[in-house]
Amino acid sequence: MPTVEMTYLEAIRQGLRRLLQERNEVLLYGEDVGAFGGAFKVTLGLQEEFGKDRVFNTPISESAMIGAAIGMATQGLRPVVELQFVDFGMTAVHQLLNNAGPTHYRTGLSVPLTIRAPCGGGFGGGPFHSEELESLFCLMPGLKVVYPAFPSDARGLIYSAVMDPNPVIYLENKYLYRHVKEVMSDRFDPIPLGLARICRPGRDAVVLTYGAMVHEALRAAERLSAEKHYEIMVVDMRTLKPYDAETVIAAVTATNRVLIVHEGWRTCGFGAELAALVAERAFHLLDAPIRRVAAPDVPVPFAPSLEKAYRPDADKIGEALVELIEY
Amino acid sequence: MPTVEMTYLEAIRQGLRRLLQERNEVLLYGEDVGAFGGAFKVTLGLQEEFGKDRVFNTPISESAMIGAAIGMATQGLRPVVELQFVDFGMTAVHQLLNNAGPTHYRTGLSVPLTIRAPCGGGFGGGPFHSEELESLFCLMPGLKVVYPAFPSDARGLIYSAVMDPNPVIYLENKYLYRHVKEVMSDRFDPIPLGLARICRPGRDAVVLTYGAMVHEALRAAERLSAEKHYEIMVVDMRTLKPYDAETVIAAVTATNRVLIVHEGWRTCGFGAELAALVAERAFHLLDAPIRRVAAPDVPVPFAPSLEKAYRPDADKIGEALVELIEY
Amino acid sequence: MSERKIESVDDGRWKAVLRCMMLSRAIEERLVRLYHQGRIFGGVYTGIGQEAIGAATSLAAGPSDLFAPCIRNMTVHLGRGETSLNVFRQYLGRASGPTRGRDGNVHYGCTANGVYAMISHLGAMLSVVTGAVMARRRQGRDAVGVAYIGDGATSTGDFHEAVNFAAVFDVPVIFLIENNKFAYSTPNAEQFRCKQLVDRAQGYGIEGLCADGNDAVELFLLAQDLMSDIRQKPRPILLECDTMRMRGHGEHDDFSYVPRELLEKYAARDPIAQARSRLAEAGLVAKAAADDIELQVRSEVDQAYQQALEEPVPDPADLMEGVYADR
Amino acid sequence: MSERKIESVDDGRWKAVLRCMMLSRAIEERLVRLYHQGRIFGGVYTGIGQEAIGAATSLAAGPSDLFAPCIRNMTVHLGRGETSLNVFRQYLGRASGPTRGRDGNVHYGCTANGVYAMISHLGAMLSVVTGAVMARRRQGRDAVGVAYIGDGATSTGDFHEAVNFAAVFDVPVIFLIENNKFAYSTPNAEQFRCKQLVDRAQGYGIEGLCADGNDAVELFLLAQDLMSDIRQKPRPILLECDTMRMRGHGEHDDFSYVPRELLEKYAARDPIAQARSRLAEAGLVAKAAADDIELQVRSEVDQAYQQALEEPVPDPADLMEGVYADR
Ligand SMILES: Cc1ncc(C[n+]2csc(CCOP(=O)(O)OP(=O)(O)O)c2C)c(N)n1
Ligand SMILES: Cc1ncc(C[n+]2csc(CCOP(=O)(O)OP(=O)(O)O)c2C)c(N)n1
Ligand SMILES: [Mg+2]
Ligand SMILES: [Mg+2]
Repeated sequence: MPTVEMTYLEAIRQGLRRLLQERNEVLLYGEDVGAFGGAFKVTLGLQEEFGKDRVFNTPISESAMIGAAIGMATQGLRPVVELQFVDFGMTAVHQLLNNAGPTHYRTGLSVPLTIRAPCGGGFGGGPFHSEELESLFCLMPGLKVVYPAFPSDARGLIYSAVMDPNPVIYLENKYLYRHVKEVMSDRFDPIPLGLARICRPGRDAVVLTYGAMVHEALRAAERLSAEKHYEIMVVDMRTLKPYDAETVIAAVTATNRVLIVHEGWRTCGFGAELAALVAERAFHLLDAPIRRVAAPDVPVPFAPSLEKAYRPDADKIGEALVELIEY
Repeated sequence: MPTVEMTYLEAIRQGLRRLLQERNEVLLYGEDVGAFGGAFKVTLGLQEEFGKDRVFNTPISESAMIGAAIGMATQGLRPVVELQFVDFGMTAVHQLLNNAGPTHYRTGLSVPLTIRAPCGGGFGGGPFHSEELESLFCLMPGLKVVYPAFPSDARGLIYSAVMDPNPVIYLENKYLYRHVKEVMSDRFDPIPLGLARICRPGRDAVVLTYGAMVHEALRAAERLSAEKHYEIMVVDMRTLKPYDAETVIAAVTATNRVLIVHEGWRTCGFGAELAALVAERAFHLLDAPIRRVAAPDVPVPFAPSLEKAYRPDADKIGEALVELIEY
Repeated sequence: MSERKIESVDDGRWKAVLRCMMLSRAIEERLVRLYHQGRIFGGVYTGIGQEAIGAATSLAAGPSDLFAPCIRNMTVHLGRGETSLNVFRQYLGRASGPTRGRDGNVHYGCTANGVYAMISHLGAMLSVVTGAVMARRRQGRDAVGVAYIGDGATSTGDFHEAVNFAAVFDVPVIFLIENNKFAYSTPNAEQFRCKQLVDRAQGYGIEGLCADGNDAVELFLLAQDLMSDIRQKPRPILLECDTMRMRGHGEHDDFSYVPRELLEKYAARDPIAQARSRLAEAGLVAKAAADDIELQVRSEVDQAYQQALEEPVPDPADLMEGVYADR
Repeated sequence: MSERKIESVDDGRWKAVLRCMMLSRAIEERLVRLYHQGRIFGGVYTGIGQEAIGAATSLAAGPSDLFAPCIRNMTVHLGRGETSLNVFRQYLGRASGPTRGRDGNVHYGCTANGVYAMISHLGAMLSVVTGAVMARRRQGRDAVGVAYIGDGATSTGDFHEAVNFAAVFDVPVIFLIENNKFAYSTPNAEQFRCKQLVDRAQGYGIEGLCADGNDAVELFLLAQDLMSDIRQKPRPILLECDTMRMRGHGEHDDFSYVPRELLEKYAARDPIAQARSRLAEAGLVAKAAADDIELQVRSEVDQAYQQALEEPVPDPADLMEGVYADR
């Protein structure tokens, strides 16, 4: 099979393109996603290819955008809504928590909509363009939450997200958009939601993570392998709700030491849920406390000196791993 | 000192009344809080006593209500905003997460506002009038989150919440409004934010909880004491952010077994944060896995048969405690 | 108002309008009694005195049209074919009801009837029905939508976003403001400053009309005109209906804050009494025929209530079922 | 437009208006250059071509007035007394800057100047300044407010809630819509359907006016009139200013989607050139005097940039400091 090298961003676009090709019920809309291609150019070329009827701009109205998607989804369409930044979805939380999420449970209607939301920092976006809000979405009954770290996963998971009969929050990492490339087949199979992936085997500890931090964890793991001969397993959660508890437990069984890493805030972050899972279901397997490396509970700062201190990275992960292993 | 018997609701009202008396900069507003006294009558009589200038109705505009409070707070007032139900605050999450919370960090301005939000179920409120959303607020940098369980705490904590120089989410439990009474002094001292309280001593296990579940936990503890001679410590967190890690660790040190209980959803609920805290800082003290008793991840159901199955209570807590102790 | 005459509609249709209003009144009067007898779990919110609006508009519509009823719109459910039996099942939280006991009172709908189940968050359903109409029209059906909203709910951001969104995309939805003078305890004067809410139409670049919300006959003729007009030339319309909430916000509310004169004024304009006499005068529904309908609906209500009462409540074992859709 | 004459304002004030616009232009042109030279971290968003609006309104105001500037309002900051030095500190993320490097580019303000630091969520600051004006007036100061908002941001629910809220409480705020024809890549036609945005005023029961946003002289006279009017008789006003965004949304955007004729049309109406010639004709600011100002501001900008450049960036050790206020 022919292969191509693709960025994370291009991979998402390819997934969307295939959905628009194959499925007439797929629509794509949001602020500036039309001819302009969206703030990050993920949808570039799609309006030209599929027409204004399938790919279009909307007014700056996050609540109406998501509300309309609920209406469309319950009538057989599969709307894909782009939030310009995940941060701006906070103006419409009720449409997700109280409308999209509980509709199936309350009424029996299926709500196959997808919200695409660029997340994360590392590029001077400041407090309002860098947030990581996955734990907030994971609280909401009836939603699924996906967060790919690799181009191939991004492509396969967007396909499954859009084809899922439920509302799916599909989180995209802005830092990865152009920083991560992968050589992959130009055809693809959908990747099922709900499955974590062991990106790197290891025996001395496991890092449970997702999004941009998968790459930082892999970097830390390589360094520790070279410098200290520690072998670190890295698990990419990929889907955060419903999450893959079995893979987590298996990883803990194999390593007995757990480090949880995410880019967003520590208190009530998704890492707390993973820690609680492990503490409840794999307590007897642990040789050391469960550690979290996450952002401190401060607004995402703008200045590079501060953002570097704020954002978890391979160095911080490496340090925590050494402490954990040498506990 | 003369004592009175007061409900949880009356205690909140007394706290608000004293604030309005003592502090000219305190204002109280929200939907129907004026002559009507609010949906639950917490503010009944306050407009009559303090005038329309201090206690008033607003249009149904949660975002404008909170935004205006930010403006007032930064100009020296201490606005207290009542959300009719916490659920409806979800239309204005950005005003809390992105505006009230980060303002001090970004600009140096203090934002002494208080959001009062009735929470919780147990009375047939259905999916939109029963939610527990504390973990969502606890994620937000710059906010404090308070959730009293007893009339005396409700009164002392509302005072401290309003006098705090930061935005405080003050969660009130609707079930407790009229179900819980306490005989207490008719004068009171403020209760500082940030301190948990051991409501019941015990040695066999500790229940970490807050809100309505404190009373369910106490009921379970009494039953287990009578039936099985197990002595269960019950810790009421009272403030959820910043939370009292020291009291938690001390409680775990004393009991070695931890059950975390809350009324809201399990996945990414506040209980996950407590579990993560214990798993990180008190791992070596544990004799058994950390357990959580929480609501399952489904929309709060309406029918009594379903809501009873949904909502944690003394029976479910008791069962979990027995399993935990006999682990 | 429409230029067409009452005679242009056949008597069967007029009987249906009358029957719809009478049935709604009979059901709601029964619910009120049951509430005060303590036989209803949760709250009771009625549209007594506002029946004309939902009856006229739902019965003037075509088979593929879509509806987003609000708190006061029992007549929309009935006009679109909901049975009294299902209504009682819903209020009694029966497993056989439209939400299977998972949601309560006004929060139900019926896909086959084109009726959406409202969520409580005021204004949130306006964009949902907008999206649903967009979807149906894309699928080649000539659907129009009607979204009902209270005077108070026009202050929500959601109202604004949805109407603007529909205007931009030329979606044929009637945004029907039911101005019943109060939002819970809050009168129009504390909710908005425009002379009439229809003054908002121009700001969205759409047409606005006022109508007498208690005159079912004129409203029906007007609704027919408007619907056929926007069906051909798709665009939203703002329609403000003058009416009055004749009871409390819910049955727990004694509505002592409502001036008695206002109630008397509108009591003299009761929609059912008015329609009866107008249709009798026009020779379309004789008094005897109307009396017959009245008798029929009363006995239908007795039977429906009795039957619903005997049906089972939800099995707690089903609590977790159907949070996610399978397809 | 105002009936007062240009001569009613002394030449010192006109020089200040001219200087404010020229300084803003000089700073922003420098920022643009720095951005394209890769010397700026984060984005650059300018108000080039829209300087008249902020300059005229901020300089027409009194000392206790309050401002909520938006993306294009450098002239509001400068008009209220912000220094070029502080602006460069902000853009360069310096510890000495108004947000101490914690927030970036347009997200700054100054309490002493009565200027709020915007958050990114469009529309969110409108209610903040409304509440702030309410507070100041309650404290006996005769403050009025000006809230600036783009054409695109008028589609947010927050715009609606805030304007309605201010109308209900008679808060003297000018809601100034800066219609620069585009919201990022989205033209007015895809954002709203009303002929002009000022058509929304009636729906809030407030006055609405249109003005030429590129004519600083007329705008200044109008702003003086409006402010003194609403200062006496408190109420909000909607003011739509016709202008044009002369560059991309930000400097990363080549704005190829903007019709060149539109740019040419407004280039011929450049606010600085227009004000210069009008003031020269009126004999108030001679060409030579204006040239002098031009030279001054250019050298001020050079110095300010150089000085800011030499100042230290934030110390990462301060990352956690000041999330909560102490008082
Ligand atoms: C966003 C939101 N805020 C608050 C509420 C609480 N609430 C429920 S009904 C109501 C009053 C509604 O008044 P109106 O829109 O006039 O409808 P009516 O009840 O008069 O038909 C309020 C404030 C809500 N449901 N949603
Ligand atoms: C609620 C929200 N949604 C989306 C965005 C992303 N965004 C930033 S600026 C912008 C366009 C704003 O256009 P307009 O209001 O016309 O202001 P202009 O840039 O033209 O001055 C958008 C969509 C945002 N900041 N806030
Ligand atoms: Mg009403
Ligand atoms: Mg614009």
